[in-house]
Amino acid sequence: MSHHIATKGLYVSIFAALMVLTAVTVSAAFIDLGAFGFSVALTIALVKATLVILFFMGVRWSSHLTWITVASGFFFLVILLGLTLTDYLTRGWSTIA
Amino acid sequence: MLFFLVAVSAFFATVIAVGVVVFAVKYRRRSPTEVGARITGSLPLELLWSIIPLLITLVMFFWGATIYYHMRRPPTESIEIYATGKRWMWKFQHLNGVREINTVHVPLGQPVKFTMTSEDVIHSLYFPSMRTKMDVIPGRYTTEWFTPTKAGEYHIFCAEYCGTRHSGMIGTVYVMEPRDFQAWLASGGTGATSEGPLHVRGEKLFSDLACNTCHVPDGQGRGPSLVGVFGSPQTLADGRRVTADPGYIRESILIPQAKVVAGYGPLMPTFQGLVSEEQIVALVEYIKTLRPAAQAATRAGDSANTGIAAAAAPSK
Amino acid sequence: MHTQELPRDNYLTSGHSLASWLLTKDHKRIALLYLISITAFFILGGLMAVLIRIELATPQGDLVAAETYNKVFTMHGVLMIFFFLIPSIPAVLGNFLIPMMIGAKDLAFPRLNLLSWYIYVIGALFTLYAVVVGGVDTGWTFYTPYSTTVSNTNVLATGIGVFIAGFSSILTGLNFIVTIHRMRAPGLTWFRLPLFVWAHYATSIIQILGTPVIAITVLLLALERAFHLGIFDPAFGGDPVLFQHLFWFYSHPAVYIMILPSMGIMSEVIACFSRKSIFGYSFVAFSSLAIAVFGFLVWAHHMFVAGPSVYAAMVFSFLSFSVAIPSAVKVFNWTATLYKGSIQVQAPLLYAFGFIGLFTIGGLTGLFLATLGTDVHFHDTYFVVAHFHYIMVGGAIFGYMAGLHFWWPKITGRMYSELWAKIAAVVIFVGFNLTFFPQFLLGYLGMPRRYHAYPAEFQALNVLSSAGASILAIGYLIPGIYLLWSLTRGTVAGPNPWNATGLEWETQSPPLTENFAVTPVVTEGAYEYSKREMKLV
Amino acid sequence: MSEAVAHGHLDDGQRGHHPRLQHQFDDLEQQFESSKLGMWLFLVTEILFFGGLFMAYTLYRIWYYDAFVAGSNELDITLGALNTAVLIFSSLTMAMGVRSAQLGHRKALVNWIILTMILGMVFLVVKGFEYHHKYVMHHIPGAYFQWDGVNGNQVQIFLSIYFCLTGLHATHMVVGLGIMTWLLVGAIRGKYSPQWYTPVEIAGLYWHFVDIVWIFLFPMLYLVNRHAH
Repeated sequence: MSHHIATKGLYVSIFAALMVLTAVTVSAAFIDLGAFGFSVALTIALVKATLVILFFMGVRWSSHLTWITVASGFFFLVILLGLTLTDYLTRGWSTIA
Repeated sequence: MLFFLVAVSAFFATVIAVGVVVFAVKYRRRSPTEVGARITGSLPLELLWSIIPLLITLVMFFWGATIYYHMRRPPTESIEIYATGKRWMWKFQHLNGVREINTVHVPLGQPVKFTMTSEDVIHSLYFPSMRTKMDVIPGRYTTEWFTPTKAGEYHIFCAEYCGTRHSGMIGTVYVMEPRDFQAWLASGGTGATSEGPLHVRGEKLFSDLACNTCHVPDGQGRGPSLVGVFGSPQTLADGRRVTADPGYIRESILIPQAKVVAGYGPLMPTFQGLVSEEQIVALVEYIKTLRPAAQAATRAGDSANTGIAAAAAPSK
Repeated sequence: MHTQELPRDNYLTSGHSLASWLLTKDHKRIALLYLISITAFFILGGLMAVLIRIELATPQGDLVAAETYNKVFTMHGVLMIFFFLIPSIPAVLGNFLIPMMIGAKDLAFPRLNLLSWYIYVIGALFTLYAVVVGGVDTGWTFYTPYSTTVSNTNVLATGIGVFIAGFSSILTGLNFIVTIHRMRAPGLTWFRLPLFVWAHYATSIIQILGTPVIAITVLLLALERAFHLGIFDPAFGGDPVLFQHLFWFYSHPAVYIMILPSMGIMSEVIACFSRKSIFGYSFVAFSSLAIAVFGFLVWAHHMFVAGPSVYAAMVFSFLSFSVAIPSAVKVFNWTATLYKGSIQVQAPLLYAFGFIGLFTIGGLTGLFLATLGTDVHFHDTYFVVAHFHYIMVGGAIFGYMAGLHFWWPKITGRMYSELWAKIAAVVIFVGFNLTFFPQFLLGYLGMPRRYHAYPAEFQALNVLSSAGASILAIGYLIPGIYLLWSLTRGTVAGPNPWNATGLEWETQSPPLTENFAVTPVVTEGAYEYSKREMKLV
Repeated sequence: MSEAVAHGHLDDGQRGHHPRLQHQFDDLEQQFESSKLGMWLFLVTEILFFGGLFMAYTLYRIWYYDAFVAGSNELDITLGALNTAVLIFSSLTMAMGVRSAQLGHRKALVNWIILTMILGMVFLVVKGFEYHHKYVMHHIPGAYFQWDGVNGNQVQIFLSIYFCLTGLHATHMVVGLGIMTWLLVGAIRGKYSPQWYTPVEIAGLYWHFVDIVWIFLFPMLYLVNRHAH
């Protein structure tokens, strides 16, 4: 079987990037970013997850099918969260005394 | 609306049924080795029977959504009744303090609004003859309303399964001529009980529970003044804005820290478990009466006999 | 044409010990294990239904106590949905046929397939335990806070049973998707696949994406009940309606787990008995995927009167109508397939016609419930009960019966009595309509569902419904008899009694353990009846 | 519809049967790709499995933000960050393990698996200390829950979600360690080769997934508004 074999150096640099991002997210939590705090933390987590998925899990070198599979998981997660929130976030709109 | 739905359904069901039967007879197999014609599809037909149903369902959607929007917005001149579901009975409270169990009296031709909650599980207050229902959910208020158009006695059902005697959680709504209804209400209701107007009970509770030690009218207390609060927008400590509706007042009594008004600390203790749903309702009604002096003068007596006052308003 | 004896070597004769069945990795044997288990649950669930209908023949609620009645309809729902309908077509017919239809020797993961069945059985045992030690009375929907704080019945055991059975469904779906992607015979491109396979592909997507959400929801329910976490408990500030959102995120698409495979069967049966290509193949194929995806966007239409935001309700109503379109497209295409066909109304086609009629009514009445204004009245009444039985019985079970009759000769190698099969189809169709059509009217008149006793004015229609149910019960008994009879007495079917296309008909009946003596190579589309020479059967 | 040729069999004959090739597959590549797709589909399932809890988290974080801040600040950020680092490191060692398998470095594979397992256990031990602390403080939701500050009920919701999420994650870790043990036995026996290392690959996918879940859990649970305290 011929599969892509990544170099040691690549893995180590991904690891380093993940550690740096962890440090960044921890320090960001101690700064008052207001409403953006959560967005920043979430964005960093997403970047970290993407690095793991692309390199450690080798999706970078995998078929389109794998890409679609991974994407569909996150897509339907967004549907679950997003459509449920359409209810909770708009309940206040129709408040009448 | 319903007629439109039935007509559309009947039409399509008939088309399909007739199509299937006619084809099955007309194109029946005439020799054992016969095969069907080579037809694989037709794009125009596919588009036709995708787009026409799409357009029809769009009509259904907009029509239905308009009705629903209307159903979810009680008219401001509605008569208010509080309803509480409890396994397995319906408790109704009129503003003048008349209480009923499993029956509710309403005047003909007047919109009636129910503000509802549950003491245990989810119920659903269903008036089949009024074509309306809404779930009654513990922990929050929901509302529903209708305008009765014909005097008489009609069913009340619980439509959300609530345990053993779910099917026994039924009652009767009596639609009365407005004049009869006023008389019934004023006499304290036959078979019903009255303990004085809700807001009066609320006022007593407000001091019994020592709410008034912090919520002083001039706003100098540890809690915000409640004068003029009801129905007006409030700015919260985190910048959000909410309208002080019954649901907000209820939540602020039970989970005081969920939505703290800007300028005040999260000091208020929870009254979870200390006040009943009926007491909360009384407090809500009392807070409704707290209006700035100028307004209070013009609306004097308005809420003291809200039921009667509203009933006298022109019906819609 | 064919011999009077079954082929000596086939998957049924490859081993006779109990272990050769219980440890089998053959997808066909596993399908039969499922067939036996789901039939047992169908009978059990059916008995519950009989009890319900007898109770409702009179308004007083005099046959069983209210508590018992509530347990009976709960178990009817739980058993029929989680242990019969969801596994029915995929785990039996899908399991048996998908590898054969794509020219494979087995599913991609045969051991996983067997494991799925064991997981199903373990889940079923938990649920049966709950029934035996006293039952559960929450309704199959397990709504909080009733299920978490009030009900003193066996919610935990039932919940665990459903949780476990969910993984069986997930693993089956996973197995199918991998198999369909990776195991197709040479030349079998996506657009040459039988529509049955497309339908199962779409079904598997729902199983993979939806079932884990019910799993976590039921797990949270169990934890909430055991430890009073507060997540669904208003006393802690939790929202009981959140449970409904999570529950319906799975349980609405679950309806499509039941109906999509049935739709796949429709395409096979209608094409075969009209000897014609399916009209609009790609539209039928893609409408399956569209239903699977749109099916995930509509769940809150079960919650229009649960105090949702007005605007969210509108969004969900709008999206709900979007599912109606691909369903309608399918029905139109099947009808158009009959046009200029060479139609022979044999038992499978008769069941398929039943499906079309009943599914059409079920689908159209769904519009009444997707429409916000009318749903407020119909929600939680017998209108809903009638609607989903038209979909689940009229749709899923009629499809299952059509499929079972269509592939019975392939599975067993023998033919059943055609006459009795037709009689049964008619009896079931009549009984079904008599049972459930009056329930639309009951719902319109305002009779709520899950009522043990009801006002006397509803009695006439209830009696009619109960009478229909007794006909329906007899209707279900008839196939039980003639199908069992055919196992030993039926005439030998031969490899392809219907002159059907499809790889599964290319091999002997019953098939070899490895399905095909040599791996087939595919050179044309799925329904090329017009090119084929029909043999006299 | 089809003409039968001895397609599969011919190929099999030419290539010869690898002992790990299962009968339903034509070749090892097909088998590898099938297993990999199967594992990915399973991980998609897992995303939505955690998704239900993410939904509960999102809702109550919006509703009871102050309680979430209070609850989050009760968690030990040092231990949380340490565990994050440990898991990321274990992902690296796992990736290196898969690489060794691809290259056929048997000894290295064994070592990487052992290192990964050690890191996994370190994570669980640290988690155990955190749980123990919660136990001592009566911060475990249920009958013995105690909370000195305001919003006790809503803090309990936060901690319930915390325990559900981390508990499920820890369960996945335990399962992962089980898989690793099985993998280790195979590696020691020299079962894997550059031609066939499917179990190493799919166990790796699983392990990385569990790491990704933690990458989200850490900011969600430990980092809610730390600056105020």
